[in-house]
Amino acid sequence: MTLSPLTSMLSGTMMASSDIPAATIAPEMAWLGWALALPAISALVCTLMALGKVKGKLPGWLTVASLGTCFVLIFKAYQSMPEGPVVIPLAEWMSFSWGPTDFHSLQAALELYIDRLTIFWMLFVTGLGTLIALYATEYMEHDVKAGYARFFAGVSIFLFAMTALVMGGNLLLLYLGWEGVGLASYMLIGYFFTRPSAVAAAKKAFIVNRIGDLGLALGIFLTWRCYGTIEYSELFQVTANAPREGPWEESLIPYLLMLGAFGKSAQGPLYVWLPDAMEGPTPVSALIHAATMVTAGVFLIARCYPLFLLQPDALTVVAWIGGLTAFWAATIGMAQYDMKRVWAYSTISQLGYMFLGLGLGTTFGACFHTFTHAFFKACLFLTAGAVMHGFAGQLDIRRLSGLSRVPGFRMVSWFALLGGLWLAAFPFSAAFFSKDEILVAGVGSDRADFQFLGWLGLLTAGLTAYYTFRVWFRAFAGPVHFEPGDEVHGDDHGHDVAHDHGDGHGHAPAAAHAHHHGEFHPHGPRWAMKFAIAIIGIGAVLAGYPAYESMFLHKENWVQWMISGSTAVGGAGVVEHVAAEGASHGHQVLGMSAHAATSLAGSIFGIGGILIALYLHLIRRSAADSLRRAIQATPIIGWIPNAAEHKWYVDEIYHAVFRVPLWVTGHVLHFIDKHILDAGVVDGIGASPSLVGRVFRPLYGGVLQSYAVTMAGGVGLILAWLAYTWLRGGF
Amino acid sequence: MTIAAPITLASTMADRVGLLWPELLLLAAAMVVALMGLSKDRTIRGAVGPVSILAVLASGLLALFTGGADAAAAAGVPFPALAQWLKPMVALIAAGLMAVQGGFVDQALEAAIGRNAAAFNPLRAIRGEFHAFALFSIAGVMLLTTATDLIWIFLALELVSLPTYVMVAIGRGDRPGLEAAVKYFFLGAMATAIMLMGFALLYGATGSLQLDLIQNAFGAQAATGGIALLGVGGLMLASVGLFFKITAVPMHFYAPDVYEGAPLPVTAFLSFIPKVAGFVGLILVLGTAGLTAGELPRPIIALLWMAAILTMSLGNMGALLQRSMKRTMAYSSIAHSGYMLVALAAGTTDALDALLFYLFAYGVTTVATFGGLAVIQRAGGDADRFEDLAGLRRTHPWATAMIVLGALSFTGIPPLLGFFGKFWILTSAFEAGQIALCVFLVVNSLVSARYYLRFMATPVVAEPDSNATPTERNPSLAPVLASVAFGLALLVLPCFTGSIFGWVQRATDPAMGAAASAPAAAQSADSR
Amino acid sequence: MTALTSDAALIRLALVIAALLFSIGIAGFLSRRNMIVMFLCTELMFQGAALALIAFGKMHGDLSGQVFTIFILTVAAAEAALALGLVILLYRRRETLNSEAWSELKE
Amino acid sequence: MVPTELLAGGALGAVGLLLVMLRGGHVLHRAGGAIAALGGLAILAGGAGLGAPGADGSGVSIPLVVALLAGVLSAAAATRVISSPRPVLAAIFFVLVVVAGCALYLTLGAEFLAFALVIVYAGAILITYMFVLMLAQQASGERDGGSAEYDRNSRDPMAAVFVGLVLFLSIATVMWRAVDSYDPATTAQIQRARSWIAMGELPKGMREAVEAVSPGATPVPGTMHVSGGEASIDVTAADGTSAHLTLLESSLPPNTQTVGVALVNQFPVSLELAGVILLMAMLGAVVLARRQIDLGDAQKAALHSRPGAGGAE
Repeated sequence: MTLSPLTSMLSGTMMASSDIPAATIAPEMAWLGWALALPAISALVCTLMALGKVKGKLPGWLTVASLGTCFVLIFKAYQSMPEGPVVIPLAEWMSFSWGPTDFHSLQAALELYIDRLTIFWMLFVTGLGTLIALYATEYMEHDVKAGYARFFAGVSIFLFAMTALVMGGNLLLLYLGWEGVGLASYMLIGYFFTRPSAVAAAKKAFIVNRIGDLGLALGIFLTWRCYGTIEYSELFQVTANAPREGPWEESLIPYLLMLGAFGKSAQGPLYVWLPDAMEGPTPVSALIHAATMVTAGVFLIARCYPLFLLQPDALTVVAWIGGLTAFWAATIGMAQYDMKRVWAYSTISQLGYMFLGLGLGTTFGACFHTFTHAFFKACLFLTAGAVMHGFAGQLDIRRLSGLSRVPGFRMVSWFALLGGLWLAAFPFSAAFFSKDEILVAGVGSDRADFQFLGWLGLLTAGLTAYYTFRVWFRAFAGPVHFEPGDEVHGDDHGHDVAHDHGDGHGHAPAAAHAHHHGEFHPHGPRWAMKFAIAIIGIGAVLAGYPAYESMFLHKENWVQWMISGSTAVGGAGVVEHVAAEGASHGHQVLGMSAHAATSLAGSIFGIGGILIALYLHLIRRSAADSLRRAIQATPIIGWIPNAAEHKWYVDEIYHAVFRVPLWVTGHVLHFIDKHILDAGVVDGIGASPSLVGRVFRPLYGGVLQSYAVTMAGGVGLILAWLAYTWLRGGF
Repeated sequence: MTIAAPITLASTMADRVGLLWPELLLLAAAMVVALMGLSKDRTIRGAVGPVSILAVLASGLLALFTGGADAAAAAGVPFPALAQWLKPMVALIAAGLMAVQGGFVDQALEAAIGRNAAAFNPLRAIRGEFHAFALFSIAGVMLLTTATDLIWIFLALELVSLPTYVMVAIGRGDRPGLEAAVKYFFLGAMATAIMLMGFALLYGATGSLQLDLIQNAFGAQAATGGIALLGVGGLMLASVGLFFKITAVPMHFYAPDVYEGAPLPVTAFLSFIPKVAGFVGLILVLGTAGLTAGELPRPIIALLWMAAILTMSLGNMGALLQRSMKRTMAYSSIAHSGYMLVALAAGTTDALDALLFYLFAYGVTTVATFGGLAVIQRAGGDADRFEDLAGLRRTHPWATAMIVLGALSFTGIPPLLGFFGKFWILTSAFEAGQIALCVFLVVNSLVSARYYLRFMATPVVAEPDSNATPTERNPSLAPVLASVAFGLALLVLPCFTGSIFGWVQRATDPAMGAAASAPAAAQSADSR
Repeated sequence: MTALTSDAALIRLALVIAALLFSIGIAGFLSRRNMIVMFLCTELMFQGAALALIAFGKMHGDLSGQVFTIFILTVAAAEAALALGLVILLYRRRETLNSEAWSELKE
Repeated sequence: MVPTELLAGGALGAVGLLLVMLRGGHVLHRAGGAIAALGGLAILAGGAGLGAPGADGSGVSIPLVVALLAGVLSAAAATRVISSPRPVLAAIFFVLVVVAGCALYLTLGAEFLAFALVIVYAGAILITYMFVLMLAQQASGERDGGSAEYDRNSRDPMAAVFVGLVLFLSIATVMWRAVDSYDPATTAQIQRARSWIAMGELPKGMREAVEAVSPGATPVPGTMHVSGGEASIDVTAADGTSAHLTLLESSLPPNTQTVGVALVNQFPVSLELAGVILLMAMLGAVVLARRQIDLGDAQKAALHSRPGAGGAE
């Protein structure tokens, strides 16, 4: 009987602390500091350009160039990467010490901590960043006279902060980067600041993220308190020798860090900001809210994995939150009509998988999925952006159809299909393998709750396939039919009347589009956007290469190799164990090895979802549409149409049996999302202080003596309390 | 009972006055600018502001080299080296505050004279006197830092606050200003009386007005069963009286009205100078009862504890409701006092250091923010609605950037200076075991993010209402220059937090003073 | 209750009177609307503090209480000069000494 | 707990004061005054320890009686200050408070302060008040029986009296036990010793003291020795011989002299500071007064001709 991943991990046999080698100091690699400096310089220059009202595309190209150089640097570092972790000191920064006893010093130098995890993360962050910035040079061109430089300043700030977050050598630098990416995200979500919805979304993201940030800040603080250092190189040596059950402050650390990760990565109840963040320009959605920033939470946990391993219960919590979020978001995604929103919920769902992987102990699976997801989700967003760009902001899948046959959108459609297949974890796609790694850890586990999570993940994979192809079959397949967007719906282009560059689009003004599609000529993307989409699409295919390699050539998975020797090694070792042994003579599921069973079930669920979508949204689209309208027209039980036309019996049965529950669940969850979590939690947190404030308002009446009465009364109360307690023998 | 003679009475007047060169410089400068303001020559009148700023900076420099720790140590006061940090720090920030005031006094009059629409009338010009009052007030704070007895504290506090009453009244002389002045003045007089009663009780409990003798007497009482009720009552009344200066609950009620009514540059002045004075007063008075030794009587700790929590919470809640920027800043300033009271309640030397550093961070942020806000005006008065900031990004990009930086620093976002202030207070309070206070502090600074966000979002995001009368540009460049200088300091100074903190630590080191000579200490503070 | 010697009784009497003056001053400050009378009430409070200082000085056989009182007189005079100047200024604006006339600034 | 005298007297006084301040009518007003007087007397009698005189009657002395009378006067006048509907009367009653305070100071041995108080307060500050009152009340005061509406009606007397009562009870309670440790003999010794020492700072005072004991002798500087309540000093007699001399109690320097020494010697910076404050107050008063010089309409128009600007005055 083979031990399941977690139990073996918990027994301590697999997790030898010496797996994390001590860091060597490598001042000779200081050139890597340019990876930090270049985006900063680019941000500075772009800001100056924004202040100086520079017109033209210079800021965009500058950003692309600096990010590209960054990528080259990182790649060079990858090639010359030493075995163990490396600390690259750049500058003295903070070094305080006070008081006589321990823990009265705080050291945080400006330094980089480079291990394979760092390089791995940086490779796709800078690579995707460069491509998406390239895409944005064209996408944002209508803004050249207005916010173009501001946009790229935001992107550069983001990349700078992300670099600090990933490469920084201590938790304080990570925190700085953390806040920095939050700030950049806030700036970019609110980019179209004339739209109240964009400003509201930016605020929501800011406030929700503060909750997570509070956790992270406290977590870092407690780390420093408990372990006396926040430098990775020292911290992981300290934790290697730390006892499993520490004092209560110590056991709090992973939970606090987790809170930060959930905020940034939109998990659990803190996910509400991400769908609204789609108010930002699409490249931002692709870069920040799909591929890179939202994975910061995954990175945080992977980086601090040794701290989590000290508190196994924390990992269980991570697994549960991740698994439930994945399912929850997928059900909501099924009820959405806005293409970008579907992808947003899908992002939340996929991030849920990553956390599930982390919680189940397979950091390899989580990181692999992060990697593949970054590509295919960026691809999906960029194609959505191309559609939006071409159809004047139209993203409603009810108003778009057959785009694959519209001139100029053929390539876009095929890449959307590619992204969709990958998202649906179509067999032998990259995501199929990465998702598999996560699910097998659940299904093949000894623990019943983990098994449940694994099966839930499989079910979610089916839902994912369904909603993905619902979008694709609706928007890209079928008869050609489209309505261009107007200024209101999903407009990404700032065609607002109040916008001072409403007519900067390069074709007829939006007002002239009218709603007769006969007069509307969608314009396909030009070379920069196409190039970026193509490269990223190809990247999505290639992202599966490590898996193919390990499958067919029996080599070590490249991602796994990247993870090993890093701080996430504790988990990686476990997965290796399962993959190697579990497949041959390990835990039996449904009479098969866990691996085979998961692959099979995943394929069935995925293809099944695609087939249902094919039927409902391509073959019998009209029936599904009219039924949906009928249900919409009547409240609660009116979904049973009184006409009950005979020819629809089949569809009705289908509705009752299959689609309505899904639809209802989706909408109920969406309702909860909108009105309870949103209105209740977010607004409630905002409103409660003002409520209390209103209570105290009468005290500020404006008359001098009314203040005097309160002040003197306060003094009197204090003194009376003193005299009373004292004479009663208190104190 | 024997009192041995000859007792060396305190050192002579010349000895003590000789230590006060920075203050003497300021007082002399006050007289000079008061006279300059009456000059018929426009350039001389125009030089009033720069001369005042220079005088403040010079006094700060002088303070670096005269110190005063020796004499204070000889007098045996609880924190002899306090002045070595506080005097230069106050001078630096006061110079910024003076720059924020640049050119707002007599603005209409001078403009009219410039257009030859009016003749100079010394009876109407108040610029010289106004600056003189500011200098008096700053001198008061500096004097307070070297106080050795309660009379000195009392008089120095009066020297701090009396000029500010007049500044509020005459700054613009409009109706809100006068209303603010009368509320400030009268409530201030009441608070002073309460504080005086506290001092009287302290005197009754210890039989002395000298801080060192009071400390000895309290020490003796504490050794034999605790400080007597009379002494605790005195500490309590004196603290509550001083709460007025730092706008802490329950003495904070005046602040919103006064800050709103006062002209914006005076509001900036009020939110820093009297606050420093109040905190220094509290440190000195509570220092006699073992502030940093953790020996404060429990009722006093309870008082500080309650006051800290209420002040933070009420300040932040109040700020959420405001539409006036100055009023929001008033509540924000109340909240910041609450954060600093946390450090006082924690009652360790670490916490005291954190408090002294926080004052600095708070002052720098205040100058940066208020300097940015002062770039626009409305009809010769302040542009005080948040809506007035709309579109500032286009018209005043630098000021906008500084307002955003200031708001971020007030919120406590790293890596700005404000973050380090909060961080140290949190750390020290945590180490002192005040977990509840830490939680309150963190939650409160989260709440505060919401209203500071308005300072960040409105100038950057909002578009000006086309129906509203547009704001005007402040003719003086001084505020924006000060704002930029201090705003950049918010970014740059965190790199030197190590040395700054070392400097602060030496200021509260009881061993400092007689042993270390002042200039050497100042130099080593720089080199660290 | 312990019996008091004459001197002790004297001192305690003075202290009680000091507290009385202080509290009556506060009560007056809170209830009078005339700004000049209000300031007179703060002078009452100052009187209370000064009397307490002198009584405590007597109790400890120390003179610095009396010195403090000299300074209280000085500061009271300075404050009175400023306050009265301000009150006159306000009176010119509104033709009233009523403090409630100045209550435009509020929540 | 709170001493009974204070509690009962305070409650009575508060009720009476409230009735007086409510100004409900003549009868109520009178009754309130009577109740307040009763309460005040209770407080004062309690404060003076009349409830439990010493076994030998030593609890009552002439200074105590004087102080009691001064206290009654002081409290009554203070009450009138805050209850009189006419500000001028309030100011005059304040003079009475000051005079009563002067008597109290005398009984407490603060002779210099007693007279300084009368001179500075009654003579200077109160005159300023009167002056301002007259200036401001001229118009409104004559309108309605000598007092304006806002003077006749108290503002929220309930809250005011309550706050006052709470403050009084707590402060007086805190002070009540302070004298328990008071030992007149020791204190007198301390005071005497301090006076001797102060005399050492004053060469002239010491010469006078030595002269009082031994005419013609001159003190040797720096040889004074104080022990307990006695002081001795080396002197050079008129004939050139030196001797050790114990100073008599009668040669103590007067209060004014010692206060002066303490003032200049112990608190020199404060002395300077007080000067600065007075100077600043003078400047402030001048500026405030100057602000009152209103502009003519033509001047105002000239100042505000810039569109949208102005309003500085």
